[in-house]
Amino acid sequence: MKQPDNVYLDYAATTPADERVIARMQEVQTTSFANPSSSHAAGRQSMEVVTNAARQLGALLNIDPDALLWTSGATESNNLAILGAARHRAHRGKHLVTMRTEHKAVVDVFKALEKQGFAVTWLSPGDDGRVLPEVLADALRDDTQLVSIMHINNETGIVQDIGSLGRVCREHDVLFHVDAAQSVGKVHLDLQALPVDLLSLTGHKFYGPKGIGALYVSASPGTHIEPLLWGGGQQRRLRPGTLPVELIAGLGAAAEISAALMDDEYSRLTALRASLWEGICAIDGVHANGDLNNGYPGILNVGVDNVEGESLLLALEPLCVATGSACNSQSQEPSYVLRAMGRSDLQAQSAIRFSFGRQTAPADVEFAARTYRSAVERLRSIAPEAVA
Amino acid sequence: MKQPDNVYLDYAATTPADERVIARMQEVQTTSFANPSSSHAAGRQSMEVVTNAARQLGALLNIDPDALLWTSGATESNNLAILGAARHRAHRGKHLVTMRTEHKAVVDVFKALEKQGFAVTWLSPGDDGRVLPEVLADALRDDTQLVSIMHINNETGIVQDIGSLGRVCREHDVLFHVDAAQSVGKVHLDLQALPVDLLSLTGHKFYGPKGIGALYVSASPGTHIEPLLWGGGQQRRLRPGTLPVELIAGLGAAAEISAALMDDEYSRLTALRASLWEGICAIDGVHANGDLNNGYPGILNVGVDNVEGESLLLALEPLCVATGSACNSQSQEPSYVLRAMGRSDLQAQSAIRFSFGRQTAPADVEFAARTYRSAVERLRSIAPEAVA
Amino acid sequence: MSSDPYNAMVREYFADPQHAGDLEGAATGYFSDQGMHIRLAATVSGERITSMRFRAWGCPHVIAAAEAICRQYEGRPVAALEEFTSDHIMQDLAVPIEKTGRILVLEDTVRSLGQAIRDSA
Amino acid sequence: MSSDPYNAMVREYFADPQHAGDLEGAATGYFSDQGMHIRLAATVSGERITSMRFRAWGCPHVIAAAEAICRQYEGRPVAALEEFTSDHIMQDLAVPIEKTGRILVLEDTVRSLGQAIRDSA
Ligand SMILES: Cc1ncc(COP(=O)(O)O)c(C=O)c1O
Ligand SMILES: Cc1ncc(COP(=O)(O)O)c(C=O)c1O
Repeated sequence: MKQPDNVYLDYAATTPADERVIARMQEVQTTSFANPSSSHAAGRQSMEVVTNAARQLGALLNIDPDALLWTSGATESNNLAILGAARHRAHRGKHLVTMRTEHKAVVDVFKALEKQGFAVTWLSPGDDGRVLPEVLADALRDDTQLVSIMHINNETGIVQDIGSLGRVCREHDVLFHVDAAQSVGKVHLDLQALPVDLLSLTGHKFYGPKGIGALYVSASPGTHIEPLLWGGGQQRRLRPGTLPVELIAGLGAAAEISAALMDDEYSRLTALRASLWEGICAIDGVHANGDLNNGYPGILNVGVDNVEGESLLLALEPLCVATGSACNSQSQEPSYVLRAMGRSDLQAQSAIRFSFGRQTAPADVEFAARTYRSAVERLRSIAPEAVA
Repeated sequence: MKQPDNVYLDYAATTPADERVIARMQEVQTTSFANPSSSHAAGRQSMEVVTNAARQLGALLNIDPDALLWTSGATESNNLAILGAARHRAHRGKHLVTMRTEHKAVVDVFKALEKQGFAVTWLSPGDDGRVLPEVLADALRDDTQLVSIMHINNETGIVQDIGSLGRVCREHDVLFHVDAAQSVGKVHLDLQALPVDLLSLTGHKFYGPKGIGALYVSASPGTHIEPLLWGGGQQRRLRPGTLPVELIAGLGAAAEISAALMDDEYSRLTALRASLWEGICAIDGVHANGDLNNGYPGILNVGVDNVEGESLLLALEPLCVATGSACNSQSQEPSYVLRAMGRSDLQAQSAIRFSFGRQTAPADVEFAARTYRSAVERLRSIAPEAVA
Repeated sequence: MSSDPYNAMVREYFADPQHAGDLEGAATGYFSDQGMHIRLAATVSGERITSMRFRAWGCPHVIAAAEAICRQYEGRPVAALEEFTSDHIMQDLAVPIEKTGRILVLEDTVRSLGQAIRDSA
Repeated sequence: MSSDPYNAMVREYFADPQHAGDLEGAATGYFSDQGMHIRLAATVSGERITSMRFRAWGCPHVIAAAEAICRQYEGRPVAALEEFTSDHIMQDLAVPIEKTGRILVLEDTVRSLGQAIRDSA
């Protein structure tokens, strides 16, 4: 059997831009390159492109497009939401709540705020990786200003119950921010129905361009944030800088395409995940880090006893998969997300994240299962008996 | 004579991406979409693209590519440099120096710092729009930490003497930041030779993509900044977020192309500006806001007595030109840059910025002169005699 | 942000104001305020306005509004001038709210023209 | 950031370690430290090492280094084991500096194997 060059199973790290997204961006680059803030005809044409993209993204989330701020990605959106809200409300109180299993682009923001004199409660997930509304309610104090909880976890695919958690926040008049980098464009998100005040997203996780994201800021009177960047009057002064028309157009196109494909894709991914799990679950000591029933099916995080993670990753080549999240895959440290879920260091460091997407075929997943089985077998055969 | 649809003379607001830039981005989007932080083969390939682009941009500026941080544009670069350096050095002193004629993305950052307890000295330019090294030296105090002065002014094309100003900063051990958004890729900038510690640039001003910029941070031991964004470990923790590979590749390509075209383009622009000025300088009450000898030739800012600016702009259609800078062209306020140069409100509000670039042909400039002459004439013919 | 700040009527009246100019021996109203200058001139026959002209220095909305007023009043009774209100001009020309002050100056000019005609009668 | 963390030799030795395994009746050295486990086994004839095998649990550099050591010592005098230093392994395999500790464990294992051979002699 011919061995493929590379099998990309790292869609949770980033996705390739959809062909139609690329085509749309190219069209805009050549026909609507002017600065949307310019009042001349060319500028107005660019602004139309922006308005149209906002409409597309607004439709995906069921919101007024005016509630969107364009940013450079979810990292910036998270920072803008969390720093912006915390600072704006600091005179009212300095207590904030988040989870231990958040992405670095949330965790590190709260750590920075701790250094600036804010008090942060770090919620631990239950055994299933989720935080219960009661647990959140217990953590709230009179001076709590902001809760930030992600929707879909980037390492495990575990889905938090945003609706229930948001209702707790509403009842206590606390702002609720959701890092939805992994869920926008992949699962339904109706922000008219969900009690969410601030929501972060990024284009490159759902087949849009890299370098563009958005922050949804609800129009409700309590939702104010301070800007992170100062400059021109763009975006109600909340996020200045020349609007990157073509990236915004690409993000809009990605939103529209995702809305159309979402349901079918979700079923397809469910089957792929099941097939991969079936192909490897018989391995001795293998376990899923995540929720095979309620978790997002595009991610399967697998640990295995007595196998060293770095060697496993190399033995898995030509599979392109991740240990932990991409952004700390350079580091050798065991995933703090899995540690927070109660895994031991050893278990956590053997974890491999397989993540699937639109180009993943059943054959890729079969190949992945085969490769995983033989990699584990081979590494165990090399190890001293005491360990393997 | 057929009237053109649109004549774009607003290259200082933004430029169309070069065809080769677009092609390069498309290539990268399809072949190297993986996350450069991922350790797998696809990630490493993306990182190679990033490294190569850094080399291209590094070559343009004659710097070690490792001294570059990728940002979303000059607004973010300016904020990161100024807020980052001011905050990092706040324990040493809180005095900062800048000019009144800076871009909003500098002015508003210093205003924000003033609110946060920093003291800012706002230098006024001389009659020629420039600030003299002696004037800067006089403004420095024992507790001065940072000086920020732009290279080429976005409204007038006036060029500051970065070399002399930087030497003053070096002598006083003060950090020197340069907003070079309008000069990178257009005039020679040798950062080995120039005493500059921090330099901001943005892709879309020199035929690169929008939504990507960079901050040069010199490797000298004194040049430390605090990050604005917190998150993954990317870019030495100074600017986290998934690296937008294709934008970075586009910026790199733009740098290389600009280096090759720079000298010829500069001569061409010099001729275009001269031709436009010749075509309109005979108009009664017309004056150039800028320096026709030493200013950057891609910009010609023209004021005219007794003509209302907003009507002039509309009468100039189909010319796409600017009043003030694009980012405040929505506002009716007279340009604060021209006011700082000693123009009256009335003079300032009639100012039109013509800016030229690679696609500007001599015929465009002749058409612009003709259009300008007849617009002024027509508006004057409508005005009451007392005014016109 | 920027969508077209000028509607079709503003663009047409601004580009080709058929009533810009002066009138021999006409009554005039003149105002200068809010950074704009406006002069309206009208000739009258009996109780009717026969011709009306404007001169204006100001933004496109002001120029278009002056043109609109001239078009509107030619052939109408002089008395109508004193009943002028700017509401439908604001609407027809989609004048942005922050320019209301300028249109009010125009309103004053129309009234002062009415006054001037009566004074000269 | 990410350039390939493994050079060609690491990749080759890791992918196809010809000396992974056990040896009947061999002397062994074993160490377990720094999150890794390593066993080296050698059979000797006279003063020469005839065969050498390893078992390892650890990162790719550790596995490749174990393989490299086995390749290096087969056929060489036993005494060489005790003079082992990790310098050229670090270099040949381009072991990143933060993994130095692991290679030192390997060094200890090699020495203890030398000791074990002498003890069993
Ligand atoms: C859950 C989550 N939040 C935030 C981010 C950061 O997104 P970006 O790299 O686009 O800034 C990511 C992806 O890296 C993510 O998975
Ligand atoms: C001098 C100057 N600085 C900063 C900027 C901001 O650049 P960007 O809009 O790419 O953030 C611009 C352009 O708008 C500029 O001309």
